[in-house]
Amino acid sequence: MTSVSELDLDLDVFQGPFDLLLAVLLREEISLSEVPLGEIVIAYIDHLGESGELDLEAVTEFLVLIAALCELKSRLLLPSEEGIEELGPQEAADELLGRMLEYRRYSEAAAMLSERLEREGGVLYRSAPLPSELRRAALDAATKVYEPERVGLALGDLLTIPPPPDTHHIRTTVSLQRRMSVVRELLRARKTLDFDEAFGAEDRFTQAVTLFALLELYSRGEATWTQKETFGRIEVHAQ
Amino acid sequence: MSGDGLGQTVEALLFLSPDPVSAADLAEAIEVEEEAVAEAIEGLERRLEQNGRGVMLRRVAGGYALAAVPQAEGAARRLLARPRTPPLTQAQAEVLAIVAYLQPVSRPEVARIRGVSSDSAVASLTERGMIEERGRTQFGAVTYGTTALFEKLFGLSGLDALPDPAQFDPTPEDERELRERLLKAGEQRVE
Amino acid sequence: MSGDGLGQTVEALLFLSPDPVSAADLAEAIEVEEEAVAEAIEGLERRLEQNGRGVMLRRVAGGYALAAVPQAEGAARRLLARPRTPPLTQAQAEVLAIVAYLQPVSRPEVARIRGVSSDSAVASLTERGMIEERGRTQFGAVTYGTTALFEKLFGLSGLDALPDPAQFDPTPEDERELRERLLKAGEQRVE
Repeated sequence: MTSVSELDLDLDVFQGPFDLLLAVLLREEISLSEVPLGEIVIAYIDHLGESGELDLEAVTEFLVLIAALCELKSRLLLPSEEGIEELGPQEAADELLGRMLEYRRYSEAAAMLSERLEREGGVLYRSAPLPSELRRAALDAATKVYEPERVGLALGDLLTIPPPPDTHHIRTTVSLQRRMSVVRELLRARKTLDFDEAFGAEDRFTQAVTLFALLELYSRGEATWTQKETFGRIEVHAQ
Repeated sequence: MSGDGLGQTVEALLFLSPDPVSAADLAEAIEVEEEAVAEAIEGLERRLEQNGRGVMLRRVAGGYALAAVPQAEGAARRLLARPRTPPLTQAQAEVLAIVAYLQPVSRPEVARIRGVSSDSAVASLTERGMIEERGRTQFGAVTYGTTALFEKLFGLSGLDALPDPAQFDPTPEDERELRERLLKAGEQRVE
Repeated sequence: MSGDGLGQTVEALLFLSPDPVSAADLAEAIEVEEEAVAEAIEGLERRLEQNGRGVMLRRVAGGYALAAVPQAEGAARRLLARPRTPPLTQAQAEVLAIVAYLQPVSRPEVARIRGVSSDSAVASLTERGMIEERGRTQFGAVTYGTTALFEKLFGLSGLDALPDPAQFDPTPEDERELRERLLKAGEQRVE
């Protein structure tokens, strides 16, 4: 379980479940300004690590709650010009509730959109250049509307090597880029390869990263693969 | 131009145009009144349905467009090697919902509602052509709105065809339950 | 598949395809015999004529295609014979830059350089007539180049009038070939 109600806290000012902390805060038995929110986040991340599973809904609930606490706390610490507006427990609860309801509305709308895209995915429109006589007429009517610098700047963006992602907190032993290069190299030599034959001798982690490299190559349109049955041979094809 | 001839011309224009065309633009191009176009469109829609045709009329993105009938999808994907639009990730779907209903809306506002930073979902939705920059708030944050492609991909005749978001809100009972859950632990502590 | 259903699918495929399609390719995509397709095509041709439709069947080298009826030509010119020039999105500008500077360039290469599949940007630039198919690589991937319309819309007297890439180059001291450098940069662009 990764539910927030399962999260036990051991802070200087409070020991007990997160749910209870919320209620205690709402009843103003502890001042929010004394609660180290960062420690709660770290405790929750540890809690996630221990449970070994990720219930996205529960995690999101936690995030919404902690975000609301952050905002309330920042309001306490940074008084507005008119002075601090004291939130009573009832008002604070309402505010928290309002947040949760607002989030829930859009997460339901998100499900509706996903379902709709899936349904509409079967509707295909024509995508074709205009017939040649219309194209000729369009060419005659054309005048300069774009600045050539626009493509020049875009080229400059593409030539810029992006900074490597910040991964100092992860000890990487196998690099995704390097695995992509290895697969590319092999596919250049022969158009098709057998995953087990090519990578079966590698350790599990390398195999996993190689599989991830394949996904990346697929999303770039460079390679596809086929697997006829579960646990069957995986054949990788250059595109 | 006779009623039939008008329907024919409308169909030809919708066939040629890569984007949905509004009744006003059709009327201007054909040089007839908009009401006549509206009538011709209804006639066209009816005929396409009745005659078991391979194309159908769709009202999307503020205009009209022809689309292939869904039963041809499998064969069409084999012939044209066109992949299906990949599904939305959970994060993308949430951001898209917020942008669709609240546009123009800024990234910080999206993050406030979702409770997480949404930069990468915003970037992929932009790349996928579903949302685009609209302007800036008075504090300089970029605002976003949905595109015509969004309406086309989701089969919406316009933004007003989106369902009322209030229908996603919990029932008053559910709301009460949530509220009680928030205060419950505190009550226990009092005992 | 019933005779009628087959006619419907054939029509849908001809409607979707930007190029003429042979009976053999249709048969393979629909997974039926070629004779059945030939028969369905004849039926389709007859129905299109009889029902006063806006499209007609054309037999051209390479197979069959649908085309708009000639009587719609005047209206089609008024609606479509002017370039569509909405502002370019970043994705479109990048695809255009790659195609302009490297042409001919294949779709997988474009995706490799940008680090994401760029199908929708390629499709809209093709629809707008700024890029077009040029041929195929030895592995069968379609290659693209820019069109005369592209040069006119950017006010270029020719491709050699494109801005010098060195002007926009973040590392002008790098002397490797442009294509090679773009591909290298693209490989670092893991999403």
